[in-house]
Amino acid sequence: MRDVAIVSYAQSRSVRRELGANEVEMVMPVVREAVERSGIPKKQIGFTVSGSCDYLAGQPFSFVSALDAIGAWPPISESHVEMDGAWALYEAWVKLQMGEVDSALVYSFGKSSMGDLPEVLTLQLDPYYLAPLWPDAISLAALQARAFLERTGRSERDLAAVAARSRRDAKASPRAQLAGDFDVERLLADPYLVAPLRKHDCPPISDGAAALVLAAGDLARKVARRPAWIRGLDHRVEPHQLGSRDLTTSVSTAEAGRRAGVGKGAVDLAELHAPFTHQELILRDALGFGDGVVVNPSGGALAGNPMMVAGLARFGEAAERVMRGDAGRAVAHATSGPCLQQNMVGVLEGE
Amino acid sequence: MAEEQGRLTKTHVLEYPYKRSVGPVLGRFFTGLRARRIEGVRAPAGAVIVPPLEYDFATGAATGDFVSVGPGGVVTTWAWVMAPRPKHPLDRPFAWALIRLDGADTAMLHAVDAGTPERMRTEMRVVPRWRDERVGHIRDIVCFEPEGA
Amino acid sequence: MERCAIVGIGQTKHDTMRIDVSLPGLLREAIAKAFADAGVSWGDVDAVVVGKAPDMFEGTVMPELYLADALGAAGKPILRVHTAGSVGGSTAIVAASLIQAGIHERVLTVAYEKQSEGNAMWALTVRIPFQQAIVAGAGGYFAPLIRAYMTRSKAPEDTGIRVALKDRLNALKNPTSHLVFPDVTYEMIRDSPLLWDPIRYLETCPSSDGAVAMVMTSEAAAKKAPNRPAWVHATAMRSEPTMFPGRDQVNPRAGRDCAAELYKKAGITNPRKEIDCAEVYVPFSWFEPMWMENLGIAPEGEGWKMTLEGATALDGDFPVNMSGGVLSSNPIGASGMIRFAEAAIQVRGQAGEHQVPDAKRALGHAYGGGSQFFAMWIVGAERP
Amino acid sequence: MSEAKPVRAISTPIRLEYSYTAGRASTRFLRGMAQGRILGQRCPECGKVYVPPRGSCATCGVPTEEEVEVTGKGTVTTFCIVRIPSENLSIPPPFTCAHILLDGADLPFFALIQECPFDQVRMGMRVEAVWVPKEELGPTFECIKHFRPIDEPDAAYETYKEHL
Repeated sequence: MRDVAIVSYAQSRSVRRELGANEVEMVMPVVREAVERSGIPKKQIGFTVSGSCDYLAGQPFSFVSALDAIGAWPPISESHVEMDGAWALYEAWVKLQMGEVDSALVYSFGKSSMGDLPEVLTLQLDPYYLAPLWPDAISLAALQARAFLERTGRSERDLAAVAARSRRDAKASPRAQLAGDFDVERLLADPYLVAPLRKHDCPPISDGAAALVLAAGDLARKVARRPAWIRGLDHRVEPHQLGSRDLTTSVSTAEAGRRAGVGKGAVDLAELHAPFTHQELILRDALGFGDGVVVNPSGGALAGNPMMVAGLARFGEAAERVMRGDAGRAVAHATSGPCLQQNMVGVLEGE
Repeated sequence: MAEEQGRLTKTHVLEYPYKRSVGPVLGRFFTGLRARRIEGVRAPAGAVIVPPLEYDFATGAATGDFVSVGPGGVVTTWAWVMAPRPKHPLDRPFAWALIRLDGADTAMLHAVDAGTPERMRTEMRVVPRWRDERVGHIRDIVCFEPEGA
Repeated sequence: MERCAIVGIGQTKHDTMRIDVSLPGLLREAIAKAFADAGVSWGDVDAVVVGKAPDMFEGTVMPELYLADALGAAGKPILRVHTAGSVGGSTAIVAASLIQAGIHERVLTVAYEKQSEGNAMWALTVRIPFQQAIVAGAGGYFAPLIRAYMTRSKAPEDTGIRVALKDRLNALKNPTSHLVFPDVTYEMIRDSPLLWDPIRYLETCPSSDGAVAMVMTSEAAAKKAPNRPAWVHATAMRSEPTMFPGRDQVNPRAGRDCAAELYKKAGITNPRKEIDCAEVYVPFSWFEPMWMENLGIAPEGEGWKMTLEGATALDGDFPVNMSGGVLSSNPIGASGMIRFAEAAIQVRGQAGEHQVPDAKRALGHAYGGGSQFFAMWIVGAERP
Repeated sequence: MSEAKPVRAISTPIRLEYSYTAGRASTRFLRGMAQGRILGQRCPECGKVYVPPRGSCATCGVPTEEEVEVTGKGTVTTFCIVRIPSENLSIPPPFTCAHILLDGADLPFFALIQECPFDQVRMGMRVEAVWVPKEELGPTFECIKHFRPIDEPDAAYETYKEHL
């Protein structure tokens, strides 16, 4: 495999509702910033790929106008996945593995605030048996949470602790939407939203955009003082029908982690895409993390969850920490679909 | 058109009456529901999948014979909805549940009308409540309810 | 870079409404044929790449998630590409890249649209707040470009009719075709109603339900395949913005650049001579001459001459859309991949009645958006 | 009921509501509409004028800020005659849709041509915007009802051939 690294990252602050900017206006600054930080002139970037979802805005081809944001002229080699930006990163990584290009721009955006997000996500479900019942995303997560709590003996207090820690850590992040000191006992005194989940167990609804630049081998070494090398990258999907899966584990995360080589060395920190508190615990178990692994120092999706961006953001946040030297070896994870149906795991290392 | 914090805002409604052809396997299941009958299908390795799919979810291989299941079953996990949304199957607090029907190896999602969360527990038995006017649709089952209720 | 072979290809019978199958069933019909051709089954596939046009066509968000089960993807990677009308082509390119990068041995790729579940015309003209209303639909978007081409090239006014006649005759030789007019004539097309003047009804593509699947493998795995493979010689993608000052939408630069890169990678210097036939995305008949010029097959302003001289006919020197093309079957998200697959079918010698004798090298082409997204590949009978 | 035909299809209606906010550039354009003005933006790098503005220059990839007002007069660069009824159409066919290059703008504008037989529209024809009555002006595209021919000689092909 060819050495490929993340050499720059930019992300907008997650906000509950971006009133001022449309998608193009949201994407433009982060793309500019990521490209500038990469030190690679925009016209020299070999491949561009984005991730987004038409249904967030309720309009077909929302990615087409986003192309205006990046100045695609002269015409560029470009692709798009209707998936979280993390899968756009994967497509770019594959392109770099082919050896035809040495650098790639990856971006994604989502204005989740425009629609009723839990209902929009309902339309991700099997359109014959599931979607016609209109189960919302929070209800499905709650089914998983109860199964997990009952099987493992963990408690709602454990979940609240994840929320409190994430939002405390998020205080240090300028990108966070939800940050602050929360007392676990007080959180537990709140009513249920969909039992056993309370509001604090759920991610905020966020608008945002992110972009990063990948570079291969010598180019990465030339433009970055300390590139975040992608040492392993894999993704797996599980069956869709919830009643055919064991919701209390994440076998696809475990398999992707094994193939990405997570266990080949000590992990300093991990950015896990866990929109709901219990999902962080499921993912930690799947990746075999002990207490020594710092999880979601950025605050994770519980501090800001722009759809289609939050997975790519885990790679960006982890890469920034490797590039800064805060971590020698970091794990980044992205998820998609109901109850962690699809998962990607990457291992990032400094030199 | 309206204004919010000095910005122009407008409601956009995306609405379409999608009609989905169901093919032989789902078609037989929906036809069964119309007659208050629930059928699953057997995967090559022997598991009975309910609701039935044309394929084994684990391998993609085609599934085989139909098997009568239910109508009752057990709850494998559940979630209590305090404030139902307008599109939910019930307009009062209810449980979403994964329900493994008698004779099935997988669980299906549906609503359980239990009145209060205290009446819900994992492994409890439930039975379907049928709609009077059935058309061959997953909503021919209004919801499930605790057995003996 | 690893070599990539196409060892299995399957298409559904395309039709207005495949009421007989579910959407997963439609995909599996194409996949079953591709598997039979490739001599593989579900367990042999390492990864799945899915392509389709906007989710609003069928009303399911990111449908690869629920389709994972039907595609035998449990425990495997699955990717979903969406690049507007070119999506079928870009999906095939992404699938090939997984082999070429040495990541997987066998990849299943599938593209589809089941237009009858919803209404593409509706989805494409949804009124979006704060944007100008699209008053004319897809045909209304492209018709002015065709008029501009007619003016620029001074092409005879019946060029579009001749293209449509040729494609509709070819469609009679392809068992998967949706639109079949056994008695089609020049007059029948000429006299069909104008929809978006200058585009006539029979110069227009249909709305179809359909799917196409391909099994792609590494060179090592291709050795085990029962049937002759097609080899990927080169792939290329190019995009440009929808609207900018001075944009030439009739002969867009993204298409020209894409073709130039494609030929360079494939070592082609004279495409008209070195390519034996092409499957080109022609949703309205006039796009055949426009794309012949854009692809550098004909000099600028002379694409129509190829049509008039019969060069693009099945027995011409540069046959185009031997399958009947998008004019005959148009499951939108699959239409690009059908072009790619039909190109591969030709060099594998599998095209039956619409086979170009001894086709060794073929071009597959797809475009989308406002003539702004391009995906192309060259496939050959010989290993590159 | 069980003798009835097997179920072949199910109905699954979908209705979602979204709340849109106009972006910065659209807001300025639409506020201009409400005043009966057509406002575009000039790219700081290539100098081209976008009408309606998109907030960015698609080729240079930079934000556009400088506001430029253009008149309602322009040239038909190309067109089509819509003869087929379809979803979301507000007027009955046949009617003519044209690309109109407004004087002072560098990007054609898609609009209806009325007050002229639908089959007499031609490339190079000079046209002007027809506005709704003043009291009906508001922040919408519909302030311009359509375009109509004006009594000026047709523009030469050379003057608009870059804008087809």
